[in-house]
Amino acid sequence: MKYGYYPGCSAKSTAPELDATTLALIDFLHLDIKELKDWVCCGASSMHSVDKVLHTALSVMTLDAANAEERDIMVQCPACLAHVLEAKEVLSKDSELKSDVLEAVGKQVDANMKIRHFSSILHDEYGLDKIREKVTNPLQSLSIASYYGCLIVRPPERMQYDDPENPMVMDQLMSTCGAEIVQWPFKTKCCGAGTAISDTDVSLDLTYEILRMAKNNGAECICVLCPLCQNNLDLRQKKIEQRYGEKLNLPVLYYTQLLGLAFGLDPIMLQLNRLFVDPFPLLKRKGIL
Amino acid sequence: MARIGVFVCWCGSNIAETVEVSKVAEVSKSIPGVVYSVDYKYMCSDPGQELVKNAIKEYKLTGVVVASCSPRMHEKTFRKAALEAGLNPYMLEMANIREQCSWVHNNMDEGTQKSIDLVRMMVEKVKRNKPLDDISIPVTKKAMVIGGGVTGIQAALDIASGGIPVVLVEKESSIGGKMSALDETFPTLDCSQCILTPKMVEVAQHPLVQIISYAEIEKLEGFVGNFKATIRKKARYVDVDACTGCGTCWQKCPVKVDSEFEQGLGKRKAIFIPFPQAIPSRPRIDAENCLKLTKDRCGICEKVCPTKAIHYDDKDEFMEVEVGAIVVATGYKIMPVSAFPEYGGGQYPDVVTSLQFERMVCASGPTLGDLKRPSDGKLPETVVFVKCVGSRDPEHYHSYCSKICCMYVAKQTMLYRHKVHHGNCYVFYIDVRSNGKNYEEFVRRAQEQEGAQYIRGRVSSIYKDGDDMVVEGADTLTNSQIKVKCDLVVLATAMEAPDGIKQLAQKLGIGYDQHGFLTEAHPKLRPVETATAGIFLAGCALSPRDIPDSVSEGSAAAAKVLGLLSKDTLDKEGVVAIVNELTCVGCQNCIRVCPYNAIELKDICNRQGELQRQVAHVNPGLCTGCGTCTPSCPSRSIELQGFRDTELYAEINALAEL
Amino acid sequence: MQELVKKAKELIESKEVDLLIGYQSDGEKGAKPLFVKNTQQAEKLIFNQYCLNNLVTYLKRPDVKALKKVAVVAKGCDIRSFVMLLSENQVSRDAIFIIGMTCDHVVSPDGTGENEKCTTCKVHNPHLADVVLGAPVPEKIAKDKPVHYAQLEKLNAMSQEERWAFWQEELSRCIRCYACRQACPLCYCERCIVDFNTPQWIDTRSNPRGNFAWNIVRALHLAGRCINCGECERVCPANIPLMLLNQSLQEEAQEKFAWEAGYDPESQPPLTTFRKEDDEDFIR
Amino acid sequence: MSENWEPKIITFVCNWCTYAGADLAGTSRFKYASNIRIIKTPCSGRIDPMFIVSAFEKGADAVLISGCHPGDCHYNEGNYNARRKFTMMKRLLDTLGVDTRRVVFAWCSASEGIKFSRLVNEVTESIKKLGPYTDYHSLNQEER
Repeated sequence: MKYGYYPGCSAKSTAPELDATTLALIDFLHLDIKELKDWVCCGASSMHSVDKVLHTALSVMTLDAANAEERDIMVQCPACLAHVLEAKEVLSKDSELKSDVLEAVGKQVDANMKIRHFSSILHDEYGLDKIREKVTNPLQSLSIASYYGCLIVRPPERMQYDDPENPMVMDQLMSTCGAEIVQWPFKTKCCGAGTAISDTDVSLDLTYEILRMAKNNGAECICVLCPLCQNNLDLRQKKIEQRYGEKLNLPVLYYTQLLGLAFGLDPIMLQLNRLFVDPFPLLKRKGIL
Repeated sequence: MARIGVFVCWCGSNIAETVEVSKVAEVSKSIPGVVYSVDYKYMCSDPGQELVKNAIKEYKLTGVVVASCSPRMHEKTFRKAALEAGLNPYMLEMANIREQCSWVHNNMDEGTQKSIDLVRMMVEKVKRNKPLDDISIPVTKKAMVIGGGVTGIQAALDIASGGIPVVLVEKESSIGGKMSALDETFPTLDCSQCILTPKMVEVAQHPLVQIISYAEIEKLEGFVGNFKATIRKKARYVDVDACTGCGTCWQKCPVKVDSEFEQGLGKRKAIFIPFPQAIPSRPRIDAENCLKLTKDRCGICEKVCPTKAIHYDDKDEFMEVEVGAIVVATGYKIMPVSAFPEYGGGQYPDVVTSLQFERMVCASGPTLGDLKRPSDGKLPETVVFVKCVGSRDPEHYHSYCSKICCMYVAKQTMLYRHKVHHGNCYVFYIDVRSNGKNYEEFVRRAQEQEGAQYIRGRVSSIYKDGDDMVVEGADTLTNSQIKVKCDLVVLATAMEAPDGIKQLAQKLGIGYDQHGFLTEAHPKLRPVETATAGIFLAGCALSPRDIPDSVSEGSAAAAKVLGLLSKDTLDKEGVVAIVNELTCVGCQNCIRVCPYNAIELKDICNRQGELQRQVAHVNPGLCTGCGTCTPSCPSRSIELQGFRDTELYAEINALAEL
Repeated sequence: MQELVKKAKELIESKEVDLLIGYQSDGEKGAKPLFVKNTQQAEKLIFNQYCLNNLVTYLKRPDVKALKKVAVVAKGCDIRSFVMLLSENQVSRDAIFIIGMTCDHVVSPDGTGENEKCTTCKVHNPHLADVVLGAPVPEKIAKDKPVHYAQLEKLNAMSQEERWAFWQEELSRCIRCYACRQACPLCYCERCIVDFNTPQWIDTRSNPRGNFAWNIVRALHLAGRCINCGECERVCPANIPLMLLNQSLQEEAQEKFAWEAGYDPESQPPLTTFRKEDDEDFIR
Repeated sequence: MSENWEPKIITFVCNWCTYAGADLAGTSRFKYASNIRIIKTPCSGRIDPMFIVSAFEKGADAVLISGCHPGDCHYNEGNYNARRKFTMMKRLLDTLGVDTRRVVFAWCSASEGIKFSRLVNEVTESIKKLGPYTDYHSLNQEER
């Protein structure tokens, strides 16, 4: 295992807690993962609809950065993951797009590296057994609904993440940490983060549905991996309360934060205090803090 | 010494307009071996044929070339004439100077020259032709039908009615197939059992039909007219002859397991008959669940059996049957809900297949016809039917249409509304395919009179929200997303080739497609035949189809069998491959390329019976005369008669002289 | 080669085999076939880089076939031809005892340097044998890597006219002695197509037409079967580069049918089978 | 090359597709060059690659070989087997410097009368441009 960490722009701006907890876990588990020196923003959500060549070239530059350090790529943000995988696909066979992209980048770039999401690496490379050994503070009796979001499993041929209809990677990580996992139908339903600015109402509807379904199925908190989902589900709960008259009070935590808790890491280091829906009362009630 | 006659036809002006026929006849005389040539206005007419016949006799012709139209048109005509004049028909060849000369060229000189060339080629060929005898193979006047569903039953009945004995092999312990599990059938809504049971009884009582249930094909040897099948009779643990079907055993048996016949919605015992009308009405023991067979406990059935018919030490038995023809009617299976993770993957009891729904509404079903949803027994007030689940979905499942779902979903909406008059039912569909007699009217009735609400669009997901099932999909007519809360979801899942069908096809030496459905010899003109002579297909083994089509095909296959077995021998053209055993080295090239498995290794032994060497041997009954074997043979020890190298080379050589 | 002599004596003494075919030395830098029937003869057995002959060729002879069991000393490359004989039902596995020799390389037919065929060898260590003698030799080419024939390149680079002229020149020397046929382990027909006269496929005279046709049919019958042992070319008294033809078809089989002959006795030679998706760009 | 030289093209076809296709060209009166001479075999699987050699020896300027399209074979797989043989033969002829523009392989179905007539015209035209196959034919003359 020798990965270069590609945090992406969200982890460095709106989701610093994801970045911080990732680094904390890497450090705690002694993983050979280092942040890539020359990673580039993947241009997500705007670039690909503007210029296909430049959009692909951005991700190809990140691939090149990994080549320079002779490392495979570990990604945290599903959007970044989708785009570097797409770039790898483009480089894998000759096409006009490939030659245009390479011309834009200005050099030959090989794409023989492995590209994986951090949760996949923990799940099947580091392994559940070793994770279980590290758990000192089990998340006992905490009912967690894992919410994967729309991007990480789609399109399945490219992402190769898990069963696209019912992924279990985070569920298994959480149950390894001693949590009760909630089987619920909306694991990969879109939260509408993409329209959160342009059409907040649509986004609110979707977010409310997801939170309500999680709660109805017995979830006490939600475990996420995507910085946009986290933001959307966490930030909007107050608005939902006003609009739908239902108090949800469901903390939305990154799986890295929950793993950190189970490993006994300091809650402030895990930046639990940065969340909008305060998780401390729940965690205290469960005896986890 | 060859004595060849050449007969040049004018075909009115069809040939004569572009070919100087008299010159062709004249020049032909100079070809070595030609002793007679003539041109005539219509060679295929009676006087024309007489001309050929008389010349054969008068000039003692050893070979004939008729230069006229395509052999595809009149080769049979002229060969028959030759035979009538005492000449072996294979000593007559045709030079195609109409379709491939006069009709495609304008220039008289070119047409004439080409005609002369074509005649010369055929003269050289026919000089080297050898007389061939047509092949006559004795046939076993008995047939085997594999599969005891309605298709197989129909085929067996029709064959037996024609006076040919039939062995009907069924892999389950009772015949009846899927149809026996249906409630009412479209488009007449008559009860399936009511129309099927009499047929089951009829076939069981037919003196020429032998039913072998709970059995499978182990091996098939031989060829058309002369098959030898080995049938594995699976251990039933019940002596079928001693058993009277009294039912004491299955009443007393303490083990309850999910009933396959009830689609998992009801229970059966470890010793059981699948359904009350089963034929034969003899139980079998399910060895995986029987306490005696798994743990050597219980043994109640043996104790209570009044006729001592239970034998726990029963073993699989093998029987051999010799048959002349085989009908494969192995049916289908339907995809289970668990195959569809987007629809819950089987985690929700209230998402069922259409076959489960049949059992839920059937008066003989596990609830005796009371419609209750599986999770809590509640009467479903709203039901959603989803069509094309697994069908017409090449990205994820099957590309094909399962053909019957449109009709049975319409039927099931009616069955539902007849039980729940106030109930709501919705049908998600791509389009409605109702092309059959009275089918369109039937669907319209469901929509217009019986209150089924059709929504054009596909369903993206199904999940449970509280007590309700929620179906999310698209309504492509209003171009909106749609969410339906309901109590029960019925999936019209795709019909698939049954398990084990590929292995069976390999044993029988017949083809199957990428879906596992068996392949017909020609999709239009030979729809119930296979590429293997003597093996026929019917029903859903070919692809999804409804009951009327399946039954028609059962009869069609039976007609083919009766046609084949109506004569004592099977006659076929003499154009088959033959091996020169002196030079064959047994390298197996021909065996490997033969599309019909018509060639096998034959041992050559000395007088002491010791194996000396192996050579190829052609079974003329199986050989279809394609000749693929010939070029594969490095020592040219296998030749296709009628198209031997020397004959074809003669044609090439004839061109050297031009 | 104590091991080899010992094994040979064992096989002969125990009467497990009736005959053992191996190599004996032929001068300081040479080797020739040795037919061992008693332990004394076995003493003469050698194995070294001069052991060029493919002894499997002898297994197609009727007098050898008539024996109950025969042992043969074989290099990996020779064993590939044995595999083809097995696949084509020409030998019975039980009737042959294979003494597989690991082999780094043999010399080229002129006795100097590494034989060209050894540069493409994937079986320095015998892949099918009853006993393997000699120290293991590291394989240089992975089993699934395509083989590249250096000599072909020049030919492939020529224009069609140049190739025509090249072969007319080379084949003009053919004297139709059929040594190529005799030495080939896979030319085992009892009646060769060239000896046919109804029809006469191939002019039997040594003339341009006959020579051309004969060499076409020889190569064609080896298409997808030749295992590159080089015996035909080695024995050719006219020094015709026959292997170029064989290698060209090996290359074709590799490119179009992903096939290399002589590795798996269970698989079918490529001209006796097909895939529906086979390349057909050349067909209109 | 003499003024009125016409190419000689020997054609090997299968009975079920291409022969029937040629018949259809006839019944449809699609005109084509009269240079071809058709030799009928039951199946393209019966066509021995050595026929090509023989045809050239007998003075052919080109050889046209045609059978059923893949999947259409009357004998299910004869054409698939043939295709492999033709692949090898084409490569061998190419290696030997034979002018493979003169060896044409085609699939032509029973319904492709128009394709058949076009094919014949195209091949005839291209061989007319190439001229007689003197290279090969000269093999016949140089007796030693």
